[in-house]
Amino acid sequence: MNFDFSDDIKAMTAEVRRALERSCNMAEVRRCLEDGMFHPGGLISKPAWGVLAEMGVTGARIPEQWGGSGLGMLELAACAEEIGRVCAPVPSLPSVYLATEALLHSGTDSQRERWLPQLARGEAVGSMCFAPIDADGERLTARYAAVPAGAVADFLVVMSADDCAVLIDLHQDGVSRHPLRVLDPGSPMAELALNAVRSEPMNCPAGSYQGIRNRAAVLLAFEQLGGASRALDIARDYTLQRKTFGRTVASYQAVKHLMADVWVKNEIARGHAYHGAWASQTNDPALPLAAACARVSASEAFEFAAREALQLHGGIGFTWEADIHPFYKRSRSTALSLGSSREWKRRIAQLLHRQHMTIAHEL
Amino acid sequence: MNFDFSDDIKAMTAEVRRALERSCNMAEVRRCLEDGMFHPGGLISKPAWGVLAEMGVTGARIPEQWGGSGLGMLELAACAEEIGRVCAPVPSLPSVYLATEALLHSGTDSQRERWLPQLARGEAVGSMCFAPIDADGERLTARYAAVPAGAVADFLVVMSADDCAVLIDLHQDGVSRHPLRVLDPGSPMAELALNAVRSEPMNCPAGSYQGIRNRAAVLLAFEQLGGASRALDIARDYTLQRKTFGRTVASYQAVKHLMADVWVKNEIARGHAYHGAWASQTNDPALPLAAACARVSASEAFEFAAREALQLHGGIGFTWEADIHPFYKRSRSTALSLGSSREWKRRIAQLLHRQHMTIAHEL
Amino acid sequence: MNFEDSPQEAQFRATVREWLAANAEPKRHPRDFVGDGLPADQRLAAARVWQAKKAAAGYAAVTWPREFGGLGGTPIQHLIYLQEESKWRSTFGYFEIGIGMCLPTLMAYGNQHHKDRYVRTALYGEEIWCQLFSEPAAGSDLAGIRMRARREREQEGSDWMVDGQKVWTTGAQFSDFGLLLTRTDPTVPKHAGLTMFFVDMKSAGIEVRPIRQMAGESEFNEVFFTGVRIPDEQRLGPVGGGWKVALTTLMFERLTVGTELGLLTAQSMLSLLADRGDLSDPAVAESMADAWIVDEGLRLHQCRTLTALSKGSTPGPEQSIGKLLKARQAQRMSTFLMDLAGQGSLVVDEETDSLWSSVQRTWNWSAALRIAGGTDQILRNIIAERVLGLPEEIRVDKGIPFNQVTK
Amino acid sequence: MNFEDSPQEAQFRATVREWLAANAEPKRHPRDFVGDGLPADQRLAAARVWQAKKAAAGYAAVTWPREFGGLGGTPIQHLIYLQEESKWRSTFGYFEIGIGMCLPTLMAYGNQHHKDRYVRTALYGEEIWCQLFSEPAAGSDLAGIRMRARREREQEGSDWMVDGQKVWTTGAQFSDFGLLLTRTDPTVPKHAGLTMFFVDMKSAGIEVRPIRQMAGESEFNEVFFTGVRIPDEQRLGPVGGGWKVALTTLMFERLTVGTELGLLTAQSMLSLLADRGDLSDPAVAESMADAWIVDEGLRLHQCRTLTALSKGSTPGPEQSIGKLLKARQAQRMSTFLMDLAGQGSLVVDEETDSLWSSVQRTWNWSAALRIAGGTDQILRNIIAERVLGLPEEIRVDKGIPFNQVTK
Repeated sequence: MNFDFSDDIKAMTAEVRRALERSCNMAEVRRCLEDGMFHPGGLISKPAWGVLAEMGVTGARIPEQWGGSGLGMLELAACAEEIGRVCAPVPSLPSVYLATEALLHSGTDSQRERWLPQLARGEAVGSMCFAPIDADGERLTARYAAVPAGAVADFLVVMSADDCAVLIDLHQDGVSRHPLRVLDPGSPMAELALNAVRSEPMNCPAGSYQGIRNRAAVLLAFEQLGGASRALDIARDYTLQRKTFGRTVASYQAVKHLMADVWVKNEIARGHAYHGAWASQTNDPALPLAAACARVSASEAFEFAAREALQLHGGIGFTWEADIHPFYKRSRSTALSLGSSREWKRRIAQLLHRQHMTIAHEL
Repeated sequence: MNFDFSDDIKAMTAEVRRALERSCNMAEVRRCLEDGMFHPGGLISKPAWGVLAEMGVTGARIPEQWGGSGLGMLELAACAEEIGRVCAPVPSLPSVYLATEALLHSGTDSQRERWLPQLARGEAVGSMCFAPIDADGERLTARYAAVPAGAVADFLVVMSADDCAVLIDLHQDGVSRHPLRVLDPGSPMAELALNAVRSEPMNCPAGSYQGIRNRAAVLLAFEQLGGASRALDIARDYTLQRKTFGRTVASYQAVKHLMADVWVKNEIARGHAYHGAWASQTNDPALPLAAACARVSASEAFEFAAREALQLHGGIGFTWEADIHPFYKRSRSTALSLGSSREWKRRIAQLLHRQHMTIAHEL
Repeated sequence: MNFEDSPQEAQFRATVREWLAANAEPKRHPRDFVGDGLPADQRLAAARVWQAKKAAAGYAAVTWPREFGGLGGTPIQHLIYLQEESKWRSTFGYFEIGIGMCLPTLMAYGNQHHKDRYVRTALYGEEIWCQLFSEPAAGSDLAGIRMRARREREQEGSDWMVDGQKVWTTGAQFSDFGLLLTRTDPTVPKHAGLTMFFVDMKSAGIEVRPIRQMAGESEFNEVFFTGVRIPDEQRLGPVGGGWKVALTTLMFERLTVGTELGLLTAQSMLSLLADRGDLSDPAVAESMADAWIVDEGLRLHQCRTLTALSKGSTPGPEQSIGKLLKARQAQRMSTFLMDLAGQGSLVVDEETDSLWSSVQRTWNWSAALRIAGGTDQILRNIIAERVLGLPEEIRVDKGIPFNQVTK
Repeated sequence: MNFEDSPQEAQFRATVREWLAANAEPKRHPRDFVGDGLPADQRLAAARVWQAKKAAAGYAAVTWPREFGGLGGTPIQHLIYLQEESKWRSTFGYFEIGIGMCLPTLMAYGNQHHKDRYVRTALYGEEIWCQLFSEPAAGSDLAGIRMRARREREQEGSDWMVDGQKVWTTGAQFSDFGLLLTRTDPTVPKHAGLTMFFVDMKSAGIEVRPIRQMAGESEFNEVFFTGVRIPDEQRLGPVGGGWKVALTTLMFERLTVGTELGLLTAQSMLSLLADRGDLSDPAVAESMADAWIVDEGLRLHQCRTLTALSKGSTPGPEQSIGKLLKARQAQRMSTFLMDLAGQGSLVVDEETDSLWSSVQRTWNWSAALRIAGGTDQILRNIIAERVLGLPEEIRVDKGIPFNQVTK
């Protein structure tokens, strides 16, 4: 039994944490959110993204031949937690966990050659949509209502549930982008209208659609977990220094028990996230169920932690100057990426039912 | 706006409460539960049932010509709350709220003549099943798995969803009763096997099935509300006298907030119960929705109140000598009578949807 | 048991309806107020016109005695007026605090001159009042305020010099006067060292700064006091007696029943779900039922409260139930609906009157509403202590001079 | 990251498996224990035989030093033994408390004679021990016990006379000895006046009475002491030093990881729902997922704990999470399944090994389990204070002589 990250991974993530804390403190996060509120779509925290590129996180999974660090899922997962901890306004989900993974698993040689080195250096940003593909030869006309990082992405992967995928270079005629105002300006989206643009087919093995969603769900779960632990830390620190009626707020039992409940949910989510990382890394048959459990428990833990951490701040909690509201917003936007908890819960029930029937059948 | 019981009703229920508290204290309730555990089926608290007959509660809705008190739904509802408060082990639901109401609304003259005077005096006990009726002429062969008060009932009304009903005298050949061990011995049930027994058709107007269920749901909601308030009272009294770490248990914030939450749920349930009583009394078109809301909110309030009141007792709470476990059991058995909250919630959604469509159509 | 007006209530309602039909403009949509669409200053001017009209007819303060320009009416009559008014274009956010809380306090503790000078102008909307109580370090623990008022000279009747900061002040930016709670003696236990004043908001040394909320908008202010001079004549109640005056104000706050919180209702949720065709999903149906039970349950609870009111009782702590449930329910409902609709529901709906924009506003605002006007935790304390009679929280600062309580 | 045994663990597991295959009987159903179906006394006798076999092989106390009959093993090895043993007929409810908690305390605080006399007989199941700590007025607040021990004569070494009542004593009815926490000095603050003894359960003046639980069964006892004489030789630790000894015992309690609570699992829930064909209902599906996430989440949390253990850390308060979640989850699941099945699920399923009887047992037992071994509230306090480092509850009895604390 060795159900923990290795000391090497821990050392690596400790460095990522230090670098992110330096480059992306809450003032930087608020600055990005403010910017995103008034100039929707364009946002990216350059210092944070720079650190991630420099430390090999954007290219974590990219083999060294294309300039990446050639690391495993465990390493990337551990880094994702750090991204979530600082609530970094960076396109990690669309670009690193989705588009890059799609290229790695389903890209043609020339597609990889073209994009992976830039992705590794953090110079290119990718995005991804899960949608049916209705291409006319190599020309695609389509409208995607809310594409993550859609205003800044350099290319887009579109993948359909029947495991077809195309790649679209977004720097071409026929692409028009409409940045959107969103509830979490730290996770910007844009509407993309594609008018007879050139789309390049990808090599998509069977199971790609669900496989990439499962792995991205696990990585996003680590971001959420990072956000959830940080929200708890912020609430703990605040209530320990804030006084009311002559006592620290943290000394009230209702406050203590609320934080205990947050901690419990976070612990449960952590177990599932680790399990998901292990299953992704080893490509274990447990992956679909593990990923779904990781996704649901992390979404719920993050939303609970952020919501109640905000509550524990009292009035200051809903002001712009507080450090907690970016987490409240991020908890909502991450919960709705890749499909909501409801959908993943139903998937869990289906997978369990199938598992049960298989076992019952074997008996 | 006069959304409260009248002073007359309040005075009447105060008397019923005093009489029930005298005749049916928790020692009597525990005695009945113990008896019911070892001699399943036969239980009834004679003193409590006697008081209810004497004070006109068993015959509340029966017109004076048949020896009843000819009161309205509001009066009976208010008394039901008192029955719930003392957790009385009496067949109020099957006999008073169901069988008696069925006779009043759908009985033939001779059926009424025969049973209503005995019901008013508390000398007869009725029960009721909601099931399809598959009678061969006047002869019925059927098996009912879990009939409330089935071991002591004198007659049974069976009503089907398409508004057919028959009455069966249970003192005849072909009736066999198998008393059941149940989780709440205060609400005993029996399996009834009927072998070609004589069944008398009733005069069932359209809408009877849902109408009688709605009214019974409201009355049962009042019982549940009584149980919920009493459970809170018991928890409050206990935690106010019990000390731990040198302080009364009730002074801990977690304990206070839990009781506040119980109170809030009880208040919400009370509003719905009153609404249901008003709609039953006035036969208002709001009845179906009001009854469903009363049923669901009262079931949830009672289960929450009983469960957490038990919890607030600490170790003593799960001993036989504590006053709280009969409420925990009753909260479960009442929640499962007349269909569970799940079913009623779906009904609420259906009714709301219909209402919405009607309004949308009218606009 | 019934939901109808009593004969007297029905008569009052008829009179109100008649007056509104003759004087008010029809509402074009649920959030349509007087001056809708105009710039802020013109909107305020239009609001003052409507307020003056109401005042002339006695409806600006139904429950006030006639001598102060009210109707000497009951809380129920006040509510009937509000119910009827809500069907017409009216105003929101300018006069409630002054007329609901500040002026009643002035009437209770002010002298004849105060009453003559300030009541009528406020009633007619000519002057607006705000309430300056909360401070950064004193939210739930209001008696912990620090804003310092010192006599300019050590003698009776001397002016006071005030320094410090207030926060969460609604309407400070357009208010003429403010009801101000200060600390005049930090050497006695916290409740004993407070004194109440009212202050001219245009006094030198007062600076109003909007507070930016998490969704970017500003509905509240911080108000900074630097050497603000207040004549002793503007003191309400005795020196050191400010807590009792504040309690009066807060008691009047409780009387402002039926305030609309502007959140998503179960009825709107029903519209959205029905339009989406989602109610056939049992999980959605159950959530819909849960939401309905809370909303409708609060309405019925309100009916019980009104019944008690009309029988002469005063609103008690039982009212805490409303905000406690409503705010959490709003947070749950808005989250649920966004879950159903998926990622697209993160895109801000620019149409401010749509159901979806109300979902989004509710998601942001419910987080604040669980705090503003008493946190969930404080409300549970109130219910536990004042309704259920459970012991108060242990107060470690009890009886200790304010300046000696551990900071 | 992996879930496999380390090479050393794998080797130990193989040895254990071999021994069990040679010595144990196969299990016929999940709740099949040694002596199943026999009368209580024969069942106990059979349990003693199995215990002696285990003891002879060193498996009765894997973590004990070899000199005391253990294997000098690690907590992980102990757990591996338990995992493997659970696949065979074994015993439950007789020896855990003695070997897990009482004897380790005796080894820590007893003298050489004690160790020689009591350890081996307990290990081999010849003598059974129980723990006499809780009292009616001292549950969560264990240091508030009142059982009074007085020296018979005012001199060193004199016998002690003990009067009072203990409660929740598992196994008292068949125990030979009990570890007994008493109050020897009520004039000092509560933690300072306690002294630990062990007592012969057959002493004159001890009466064991079963406690009837709410579902009618009796799994615990009250134990009454009336003038029970205990030789000073049976004192463990100094007079007035009982709290420290008790903390040692409780620390060992925490080491008894992985105890099976016998409640409904999410796996059983899945079987029931699949059999009923209910999983196509989305509301049911979501509840199934919720239950699975908690159960599986606890298993994974346990895996993280074991990882930490195998790296040499000691089990901390983080373990509180298990019972806190499990008990509430059990209450929710059993209620949910009964709701689904309807009124018929109230009829007691007489087949004690069926899934439905486990639902019903769980519904009753979960209410107790949210209390026994630390209430939900105490566990949250522990997490808040010892894991998150939040302030302790205000202790109004701190430093006050026990007999002066407000009763």
